[in-house]
Amino acid sequence: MTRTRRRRLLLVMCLLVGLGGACALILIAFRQDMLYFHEPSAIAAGDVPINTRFRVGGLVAAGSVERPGDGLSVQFKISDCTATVPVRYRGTLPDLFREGQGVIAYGKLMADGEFVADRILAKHDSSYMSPDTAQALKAGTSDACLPANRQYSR
Amino acid sequence: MRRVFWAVFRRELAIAGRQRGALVHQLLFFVLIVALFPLGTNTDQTVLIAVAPAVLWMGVLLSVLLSLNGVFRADHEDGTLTQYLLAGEPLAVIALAKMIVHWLASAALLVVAGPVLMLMLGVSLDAWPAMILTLALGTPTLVFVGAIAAALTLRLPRAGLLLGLLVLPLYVPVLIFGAGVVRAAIVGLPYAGAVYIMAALCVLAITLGPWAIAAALRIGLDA
Amino acid sequence: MTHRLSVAGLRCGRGERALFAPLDFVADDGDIVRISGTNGAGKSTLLHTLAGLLSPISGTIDWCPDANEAVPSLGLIEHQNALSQVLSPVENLTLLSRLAHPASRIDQATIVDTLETLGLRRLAHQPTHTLSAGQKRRVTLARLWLIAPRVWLLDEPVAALDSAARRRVSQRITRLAGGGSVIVYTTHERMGLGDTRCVALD
Amino acid sequence: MTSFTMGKSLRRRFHRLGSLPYFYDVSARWAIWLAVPAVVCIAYTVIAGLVLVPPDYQQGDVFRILYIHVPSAWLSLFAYTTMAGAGVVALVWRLKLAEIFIVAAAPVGASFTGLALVTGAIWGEPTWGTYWVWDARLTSELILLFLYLGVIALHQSIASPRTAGRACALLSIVGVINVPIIHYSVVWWTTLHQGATLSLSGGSHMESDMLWPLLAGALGFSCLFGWLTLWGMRVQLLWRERRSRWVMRRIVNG
Repeated sequence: MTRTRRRRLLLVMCLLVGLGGACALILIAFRQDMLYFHEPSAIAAGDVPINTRFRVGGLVAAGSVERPGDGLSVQFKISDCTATVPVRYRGTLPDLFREGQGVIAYGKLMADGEFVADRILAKHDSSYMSPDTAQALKAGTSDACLPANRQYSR
Repeated sequence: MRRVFWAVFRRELAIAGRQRGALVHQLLFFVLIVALFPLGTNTDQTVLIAVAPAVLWMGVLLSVLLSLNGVFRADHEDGTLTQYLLAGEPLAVIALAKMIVHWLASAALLVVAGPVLMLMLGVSLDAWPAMILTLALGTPTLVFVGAIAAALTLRLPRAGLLLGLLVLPLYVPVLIFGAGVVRAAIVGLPYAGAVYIMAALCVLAITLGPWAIAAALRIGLDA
Repeated sequence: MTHRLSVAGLRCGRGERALFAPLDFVADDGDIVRISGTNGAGKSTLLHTLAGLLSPISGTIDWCPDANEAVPSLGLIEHQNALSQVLSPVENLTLLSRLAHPASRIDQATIVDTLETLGLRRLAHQPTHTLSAGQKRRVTLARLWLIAPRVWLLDEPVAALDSAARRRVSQRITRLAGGGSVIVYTTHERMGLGDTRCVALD
Repeated sequence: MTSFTMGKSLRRRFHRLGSLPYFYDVSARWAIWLAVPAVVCIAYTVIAGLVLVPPDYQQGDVFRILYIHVPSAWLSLFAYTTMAGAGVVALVWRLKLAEIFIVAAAPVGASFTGLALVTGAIWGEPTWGTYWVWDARLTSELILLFLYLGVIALHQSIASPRTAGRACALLSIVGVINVPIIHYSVVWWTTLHQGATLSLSGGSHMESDMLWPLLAGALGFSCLFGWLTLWGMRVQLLWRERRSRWVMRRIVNG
């Protein structure tokens, strides 16, 4: 009986150690940087390699959108709270693309600090309201600078 | 419990040692999948580097899947599995021994071969540690999780196809994190977080896997 | 009086279809129970169900355990020999005896001796796939000498054996029953065992 | 010892023969209590979503598809989680009804997952500019669909219903590891897919006029899931027990 009980204890201990270890590893993982993704501030700080493809996400800075030349090319700035990155793109833009809107750009960072995008996706936020409410809100507060992570998950 | 574990471990090791040809076949299969891939593209170096992590990991997934198809078959056909079920010791302990040897005999080679093939695809040496690390952490997860489904489908006709259908969705987390880490390593981004998650999955698979395999064997043999 | 094995209203089969009419019988220590029935009558299924590998469709199986063991230690010899083709008889039997008695040390010499009584000394270290069907059967029956469960379930133990080996196995089974083991077996051959009970499946 | 086994076998017999006919009879009544709220809530959601609710300030009328998309996405995860829970019950307590639940819930859950994927694609085209991206949330939802299909395929390939039920139970438990990954995928990888519309901690980012139909939709879809699954269970139950006397009696009596 004691043998059976000792064996069962051993097995339960192994299970607990395994589960505990897995939990600890997951907790450590959450402390790490889990985003395969860069923000303008990281690019401004020079943490991002040049000439490799990655994604950059942020809000289209107000008043930055220009369409020089034939109208198919567009230049704008993506910004988060602290920094902005100039972006160049040639192609059609999604309907939701507009100033102040969250976007994700796929492309490469050039040596001169300009981001050349080959794909732009508009990210719609998860707040929904009627146009009237939106109007009222806009009148009240300007689009305040939120912490970077809140901007996308809002 | 320990004695039975080692008895099964030694037996499986002896069998694997006498069937070295199977190991080579599996390695060749893996090499072929990866080597055939560039032939289907225009061998543009930037394209190859971009898809290298995915190709390597898919090769690993398929090789492991293929090897799992027969992991319990011989034991089932010759009746050894019945003797395992009747042993007074927990079946999970036997499953653990069996799966460790299976990993050593099949997947461990992939851990070595993966980085070499990665070099052949033109990926720089900087990504080596990430590749080896993720393969070492990912392949045990693949083996233990896949064995659950292999045990469930043991007695079914045309089990091979069904096995793929059941197992590949379960392999998605390993694929996402494994290939993601290698991709991040190639462009020089930090990847520690995903490695920790892979380690957590690996620990979970090794601790809970044997119990699930044991349960699956009992269910699968009742069919 | 409590019996070691009592079976009441037992119906078994794979899936939902029962293979034979409800079965009732008991067996005590030292009993030799012969299960008879035509091909497909469910003899092997019954042995598997008795071993707890299949769940019965209905009815009960009660093993009266000893005071110090939770489950009766149980040996099963199936149609399949439970031998890996690439391993030698000695390697195979080492594992099988270790599974049955984890604590005991059945060493290689004991196994080789047992194989010798069955006329297999020369083949003890050959890969099993080089043996003939009868020789393989003899290797797996060497377990009757090596391990000592309280209950033996034997499915066609002497299939493919020559008459000398058959006689030796029969003697061994009789000796085991004399020592207090319960033997439940099926056979189509004449084995000359002093059956104490006979169960017919229909 | 004999009395102990007798008690056990009696109890087992009670479970097998007693509870299944009882469930079959009682579930017909439960089905009505699920069907009525399902129809009412979904009708309200559809009408409110199409007509009553104002268009979104950014997306205009396109966003109305949310009233189908979000509840079905919720249900796709919820259904799988309940299947895994039932899997534990089926394997630990050997409860037949739990096995039957898994088998019956899998096709319903798969349908909700398919609906979430299709409506998501329809919604994605005008808003993101693409029907499909290999985004973490979308991909993992697709994988969830394959998990459901795996359970269904496994059930179909095992002949013995008892074994099939237990095998599906185990598979659902193993697959549940994907559910948190799907749920957190939007947080872990900052991707195209927006965050949760409602969250327990952060409150809602939705106007209440828009919110109520969504909540009604979620309730309606949940009831619909329960209703469909219950009927699936009744069908499974009849098929499994087709040889037993109680099924005969009910069929003869109508």
